[in-house]
Amino acid sequence: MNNIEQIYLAIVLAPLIGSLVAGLFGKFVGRSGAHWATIIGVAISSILSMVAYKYHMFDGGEIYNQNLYTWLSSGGIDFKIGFLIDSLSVTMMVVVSFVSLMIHIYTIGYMHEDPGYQRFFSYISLFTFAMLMLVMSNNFLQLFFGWEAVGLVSYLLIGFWYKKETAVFANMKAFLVNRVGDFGFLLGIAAIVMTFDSLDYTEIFSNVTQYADSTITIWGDESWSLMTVICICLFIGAMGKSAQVPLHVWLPDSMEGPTPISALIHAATMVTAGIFMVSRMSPLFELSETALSFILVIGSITALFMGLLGLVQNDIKRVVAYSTLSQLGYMTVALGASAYAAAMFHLVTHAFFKALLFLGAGAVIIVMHHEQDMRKMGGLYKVMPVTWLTCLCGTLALIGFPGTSGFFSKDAIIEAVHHSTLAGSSFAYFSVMAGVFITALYSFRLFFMTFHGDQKMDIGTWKSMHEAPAVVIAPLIVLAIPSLILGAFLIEPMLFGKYFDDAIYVASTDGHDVLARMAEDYHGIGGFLLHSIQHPLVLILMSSGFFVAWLCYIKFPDTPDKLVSKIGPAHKLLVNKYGFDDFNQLIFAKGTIRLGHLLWRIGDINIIDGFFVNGTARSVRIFSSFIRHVQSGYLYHYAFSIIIGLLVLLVIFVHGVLD
Amino acid sequence: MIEQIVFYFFGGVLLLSASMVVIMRNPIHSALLLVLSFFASAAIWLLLQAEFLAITLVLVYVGAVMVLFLFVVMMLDINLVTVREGFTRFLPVGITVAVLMVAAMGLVVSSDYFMSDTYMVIKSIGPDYSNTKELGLILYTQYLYQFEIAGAILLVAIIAAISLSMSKSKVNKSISSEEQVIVKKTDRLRVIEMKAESNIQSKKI
Amino acid sequence: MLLNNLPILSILIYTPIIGGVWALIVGDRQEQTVKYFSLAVSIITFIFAVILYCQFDPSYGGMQFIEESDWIKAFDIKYHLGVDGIALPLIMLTSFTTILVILAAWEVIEKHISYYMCAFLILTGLMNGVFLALDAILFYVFWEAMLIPMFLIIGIWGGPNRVYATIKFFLYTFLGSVFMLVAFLYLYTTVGSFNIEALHDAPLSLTVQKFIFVAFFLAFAVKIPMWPIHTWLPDAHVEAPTGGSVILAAVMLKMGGYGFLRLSLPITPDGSAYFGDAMIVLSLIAIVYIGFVALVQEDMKKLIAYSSISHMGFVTLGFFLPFSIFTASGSSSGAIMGMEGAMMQMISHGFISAAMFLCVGVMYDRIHSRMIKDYGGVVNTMPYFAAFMMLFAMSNAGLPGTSGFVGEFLVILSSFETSFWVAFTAAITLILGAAYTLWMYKRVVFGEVTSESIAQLEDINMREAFILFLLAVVVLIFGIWPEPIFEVMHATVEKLIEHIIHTKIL
Amino acid sequence: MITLPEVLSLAALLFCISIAGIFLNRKNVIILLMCIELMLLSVNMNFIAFSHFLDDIHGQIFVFFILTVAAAESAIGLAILVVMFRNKGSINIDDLNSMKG
Amino acid sequence: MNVDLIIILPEIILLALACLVLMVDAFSKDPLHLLTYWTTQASLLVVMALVLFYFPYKAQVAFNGSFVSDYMSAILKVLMCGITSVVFLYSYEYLKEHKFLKGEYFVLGLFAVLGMMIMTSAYSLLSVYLGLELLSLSLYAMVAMQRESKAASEAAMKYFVLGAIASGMLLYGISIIYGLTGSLDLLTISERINVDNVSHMHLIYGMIFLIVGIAFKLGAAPFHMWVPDVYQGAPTSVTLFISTAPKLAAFAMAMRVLVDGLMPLVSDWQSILIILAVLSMATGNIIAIAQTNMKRMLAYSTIAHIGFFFLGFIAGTASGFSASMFYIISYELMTMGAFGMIILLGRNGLEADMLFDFKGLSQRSPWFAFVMLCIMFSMAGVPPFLGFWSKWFVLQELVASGFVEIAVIAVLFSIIGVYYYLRIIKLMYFDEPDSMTTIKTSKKMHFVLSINGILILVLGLAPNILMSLCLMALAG
Repeated sequence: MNNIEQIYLAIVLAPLIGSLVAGLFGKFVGRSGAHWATIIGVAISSILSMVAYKYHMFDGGEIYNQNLYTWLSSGGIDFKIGFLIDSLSVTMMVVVSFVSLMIHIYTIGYMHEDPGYQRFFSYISLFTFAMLMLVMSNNFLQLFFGWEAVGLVSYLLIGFWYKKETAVFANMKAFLVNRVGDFGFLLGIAAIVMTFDSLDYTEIFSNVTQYADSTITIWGDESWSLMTVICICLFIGAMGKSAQVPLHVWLPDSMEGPTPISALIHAATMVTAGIFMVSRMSPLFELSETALSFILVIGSITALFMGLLGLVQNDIKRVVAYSTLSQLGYMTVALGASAYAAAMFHLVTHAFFKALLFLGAGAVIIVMHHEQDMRKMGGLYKVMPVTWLTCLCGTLALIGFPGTSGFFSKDAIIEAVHHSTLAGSSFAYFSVMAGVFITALYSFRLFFMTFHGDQKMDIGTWKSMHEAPAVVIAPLIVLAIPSLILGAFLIEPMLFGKYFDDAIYVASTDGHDVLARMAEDYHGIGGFLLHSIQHPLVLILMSSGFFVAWLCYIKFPDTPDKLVSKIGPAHKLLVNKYGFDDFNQLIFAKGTIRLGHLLWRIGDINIIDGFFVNGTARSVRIFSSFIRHVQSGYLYHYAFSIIIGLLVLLVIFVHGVLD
Repeated sequence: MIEQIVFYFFGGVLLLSASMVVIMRNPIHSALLLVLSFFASAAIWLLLQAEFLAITLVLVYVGAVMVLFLFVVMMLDINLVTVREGFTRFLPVGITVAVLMVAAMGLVVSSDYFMSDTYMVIKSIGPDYSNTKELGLILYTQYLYQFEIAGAILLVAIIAAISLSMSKSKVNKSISSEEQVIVKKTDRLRVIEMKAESNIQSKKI
Repeated sequence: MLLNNLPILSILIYTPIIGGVWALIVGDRQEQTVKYFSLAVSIITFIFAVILYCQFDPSYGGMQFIEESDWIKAFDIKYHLGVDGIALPLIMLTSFTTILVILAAWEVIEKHISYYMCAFLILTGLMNGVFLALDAILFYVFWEAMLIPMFLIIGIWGGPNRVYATIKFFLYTFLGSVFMLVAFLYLYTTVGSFNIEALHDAPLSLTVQKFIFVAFFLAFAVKIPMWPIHTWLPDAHVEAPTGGSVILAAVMLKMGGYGFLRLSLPITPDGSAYFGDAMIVLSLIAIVYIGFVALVQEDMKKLIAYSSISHMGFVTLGFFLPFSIFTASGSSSGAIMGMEGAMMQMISHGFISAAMFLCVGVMYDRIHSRMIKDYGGVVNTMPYFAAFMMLFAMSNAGLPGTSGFVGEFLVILSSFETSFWVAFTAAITLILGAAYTLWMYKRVVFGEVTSESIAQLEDINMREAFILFLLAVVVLIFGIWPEPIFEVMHATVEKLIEHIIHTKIL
Repeated sequence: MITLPEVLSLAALLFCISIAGIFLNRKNVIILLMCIELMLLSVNMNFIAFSHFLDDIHGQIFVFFILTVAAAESAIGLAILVVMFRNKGSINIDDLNSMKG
Repeated sequence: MNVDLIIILPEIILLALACLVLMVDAFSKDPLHLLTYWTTQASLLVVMALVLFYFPYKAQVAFNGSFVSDYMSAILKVLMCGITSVVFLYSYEYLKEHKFLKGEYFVLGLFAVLGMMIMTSAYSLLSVYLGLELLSLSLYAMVAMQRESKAASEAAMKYFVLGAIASGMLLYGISIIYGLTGSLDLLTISERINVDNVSHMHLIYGMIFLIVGIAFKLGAAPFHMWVPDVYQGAPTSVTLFISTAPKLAAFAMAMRVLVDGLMPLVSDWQSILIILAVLSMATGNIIAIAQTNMKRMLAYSTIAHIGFFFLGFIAGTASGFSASMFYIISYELMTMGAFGMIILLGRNGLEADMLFDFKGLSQRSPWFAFVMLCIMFSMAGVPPFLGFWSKWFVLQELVASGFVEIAVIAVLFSIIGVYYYLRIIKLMYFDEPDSMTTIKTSKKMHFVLSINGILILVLGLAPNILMSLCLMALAG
């Protein structure tokens, strides 16, 4: 394939063109024009991605690593824009463009009545472009470009309904919290530039070992491992984008945006950019156990505690959002355990089933006339069976029901953590295990509250209900299939095969190569399934989660309320989301503003302007109006001043008083 | 010796009368005391062999300038009662400064430097010496230029004095019926545009 | 070719000045003529700047297109012009901005349009003069003369508190620059020349360098402005008419930066090194402190003004990093990166701040308020405007893909080479910059329509759209492909770095 | 024999008296004019003394000119005084304070 | 003797012409005194032409060394005549408008010019003194000439008394110097100080009195007290006159006395002048801020300018003195314009000398506002106007002589100064006028004032010529 470069270019540019058409000429092309332009664009890129995937994964295509143009060169370093296409990026490309395509289609139905129709299509196409740029990048600069660009689109989309005060608040919050992550990310990039004098992945990776033992002085005389500093800085970036504690606070709020983008950006693709990035940087991360432990701990905290929050949410989208957080935690844990492939695997499967769940939730929301509170739903399976079914698929995948995609990916992570010997791995193991129970619990809580039980909406709404339109249903079905079966196909090559060999590097030292350890025990899918039955702890946790949900929401619907009154403080803690938001609001938002006021009022206005600038001016003026009275108008004073002047000169210069 | 006695006597008179000029409440007294001090200094100048100038001082100053002073004092008819509240509050400071001034100047001029040989070249002069002649000789030769300037200065003084003090007001104060008839409103009434309160505004600048 | 023989630098200076004088002569009676004429003049100037760019030889680091003739023979003061890679982008920026300013004034300025055009055109000429002058006294003359039109612009067409602002502006900048004059005079007595290039090469003792550096510092730090001598800027910006703010932010602040590069660093390299750390600290304070202050501003223009100060902190940071980078690593690549980044930051800030001020101007023209609280939900009535402003806000926050990112990025990269904490502090702007810009954007543009006057807003007209579009294109192009600017700087910056790392102490 | 310092001191004292007269006198402008005459007198004394002790006639020439100028000066001074009196009806120094500050 | 007369021909002719003007005025009945006026102007032109015609390409001494004609004197004389001519042009308009047109005004003016020329050429202390008195007496009379004005007579009285004191001081100083050196001739004095073993302390004693006299004439602090009152009280035309040409003469006097005569004491008078300069700049600039009367403000600004002017002397080099000369010349161009503006604004016998009279001038008369703008920025020392170069020049020389600290102090005070100049511009441009009455003026006045303003700008763009002229004047 000689024209592979054109194909890659087409993959990124097609959505961009679509986006520009819909955005700049939205009025001109009209609604259908806008969605056709963007869908065609994304479809092209989706198909071509698959072509590239095939070329790369099946036809044994070479790794493609070429620069497009020099962004700038300065100080002997060339900053370039270019593509690196290997197994990792090509996988991401397929996932991104495919999910995006589904969401484009779904949007036709979902945003049907919205006045900002064209704008929406423009944004999501732009997002696709940015995300593809991110994953296809061959250097940190472009990665950062894509990184920020997806952040921008996320910002735009969360605030899509700009009249909604909560939406515009949420989008700013999302952007700022992401900026905190970027702050670390940028420092990491700076450290890399300082160390390697380059931003090119391959160049960096080929030189990485010689800096394994380098140190850097940061605080006092204590020297830190350079790689640890770099990795932690980079990971802070990932924490922002992939919403790890404590930078997770933006993700639940981002649900203020329209549901399709919750599915696309805040579940399937953008939030996994951090996971992708760490996987991409595996040669670096492998050199710092400290950083890996850090990742492990952060990931496990996210996985466990964010899942808990899902239990108390009533907003259908927020439950899914917390579930996303928790799942991202799982992926991060995998990263920390050096099981990058497992993280990627879960990323892929999660992309499908989480997009599915979100779209399902979206379908429900459409049908409910934009009501998102689960307490007002119930019994929906009767009116929307297809949605019910697809959501069931998604839920099963999410909880890791044996055989579904989620089962494989999640089990792989649990196993990997189990094998890990890094500091913090035992805590991580506990977290992911507990997470299984919680996942099952909140997933079925959502499922039962929405689709089963009594209809709690008013009768008028109930009567008008019907299954969602075809454009909404079709993507659900299309996504449900991979949610169910993809894992079985991918687990062997991805985790234990040579799938990622050209992209991910895992140190062969003990404690790192957990997947290799797992590979020793791996004997086909059947074996994997069998293994989970033989060691049924996971299954038991999962089914008990399901059972508890059934008890609380189907069998004895009043249990939750009773429970709440029993464990009041704990419930409150959960409802308050552990106080993160309050803390941020108080310390960061209010504190910053107070500090700003302080610096402005005291520093600028009072001290610099008031005292020094105007103060000087004022004192000169006061002095002037005072000293002018020396000019009294009286002749004898004038004469006196002459004499005094004379006398002083005589005394100084003749009598030499000063000498 | 006799020279010194004469010098100190007239010096004393000079200083005393000069002080009295300053202190006297009545300007006429001051003027007369000024005349006295001129006489005293003329005497000292005679001691210093400046005969022509001594005579000139008496003639010109006492004869002309002081008379002018007196004339003006009389002419202006100054209210003598108010003319004397003078030196009160300011006096101590003033005296201090004056004393300091005396000290500052006296220390310099009374130094022995002025007793050096440079200042001891007084030649003995013969009886046929004429100070006036000597002055005249160089005044009209070497100092011709300056002499002309002095002339110009006097001319300026004349012009200035005349133009300042000559009153151009009409001598005749009778009424002209002719003018009364043809007078117009604009001759008597002038409308001036004045800004109200502009003083206050200006303070804001 | 005919163009080769033209004194193109003089043309760049005198075309606008003569145009300005002509505009004044034509007067207010022929308003339309004056407008079109001024526009033509500014476009012609820009065309000449483009020609200059095209003919510029980027591989040569020294002065090009030199013009030299006697001015004051007794003191060897020359009319001496030249352009290098540092001045060239700034010349481009100046002449480009003038076009915008003149377009922006089109219907907005009702009072004495011919004076207005005259002031701006003359200002442009003088600013070009500053960037081109190679004689210290010529430089100073342009430098100070520039204050006059600006003083009038703020004073005549400014807001309610304009008198305070403009006098403060004038005195502040005048204060700084007179010390520069004394420094020039001192240099003349020691070196015997006002030729800036000769001053570059003259050896000076460390003590002398320190004093001269401080004198230069006062001049340039006020202009750029650095903390804590920045307070004239918010006032001046707030009170200035839109065009004035644009020129002030886009070009005038750059003079300070240019001064550092042209005079401080090369003439007193050891003095600069001596004060290098202090300068870095001041820059960092500017970045962070001012960031916080910007956050709480209630007046949009003031907010942007403060954000300018914060952004200019990157410029000074970039300029003074090289010394510590040498001490830390001994390599010059980081130093070059920092300095070029700072240059880029100047250029890009020129476009972005101009755009931001124009945006505020657009709103101000409609509602006559600059207070954030008077706005809200502007997007509902002015969607196109909101889109443009979003772009500029994002570039103000340093979003990659816009020109605002490039400079900050390079400076942060380079600052990491001195110390982690310098980079850390500088990078805080990533958060703060986004915070104050977006928070303002949110309050002004997003949300429900908050008042009757907002509901009656009309979206931007063709003229405004054209101006903003031009800027948007520039901001995006230089964000996506900044190499054209860097290309012309490399040789000069490398030469400069080479120059300043060598001590001048004999 | 009179010595030079004696004469100079006398002149200096006279000078100081005239100066003191100018700034101590609070009321009468005429006395100011007289003080000025005294001042010139002291200067003349200096010149004559120097002329005598240096045996140099030029000093006396200077005095001659000073006398001339002083006469002219007092003429103009008195003329101004007259103008002032006509305007203000007073020759008090304290009334000369309409301009100050 | 013949040669001598040729050398002083301009002075002789001027004296003769002044007498002629006096006669013309005495016998002409013209209430507008047109003939007097034009004769005066013609006289000045003739004298100017004569000076140029007999331009002294090398220094010529006449009258036993009491008169010198050199580059400096010739240039200064031409300038004096030129400036006086412009001043008379403004004065004529002013006097006509304020209804006290008198022939004596011009006669006295011519005598004053004569006095200045004598001072400029004086090579002996006696000539200095006589020239000074001729000038001063004329000026006293001119100030008092508006006989109905209380302020004018008060100003005249103050000016006279203080001037007389200063003359007394000067004379005392001359007497001491004479006593120490035995000569009145400046060259001889300088020689004897160098050669003979003259007591340094006594020399300084005498010199201080001399400097007080000079400083008084220039209006340097603390001998400046007369300046504001006289500037304010005198009729504007006289203020204009006092503030222009006589300053050139005072400069010449300072040059003759301090440089030609007392150059051996340079280090001493430098330190004295430093004190005076700093005090003047401080007093002038600071008090000017509080003023509301334009003439008074300009008076304080003059004091400040004189402080700056001294800086050139402090430098103590030939080019330093050139700088001072340049400074004083440019100062006069500016101050002439400024007072010209006040005259221009005054109408119907009303003086327009308050600051608020300038309010909104840019709307009443854009052109004159622009001229005033140039003048004010020039006074503030902002390039590209002439005032910048004058400041630059003195600072340049000051720094070259190693007085960097003084230069720094000077620029600091000049910043304070900028404030009150800006205030005028603020009034003219940023404020609304109280009334929109248009400014009527004669064509002549319009023309000359415009030239004045343009000159400030043009000389600011090309200061080369004037600068070389000043350098040449003092090159020796």
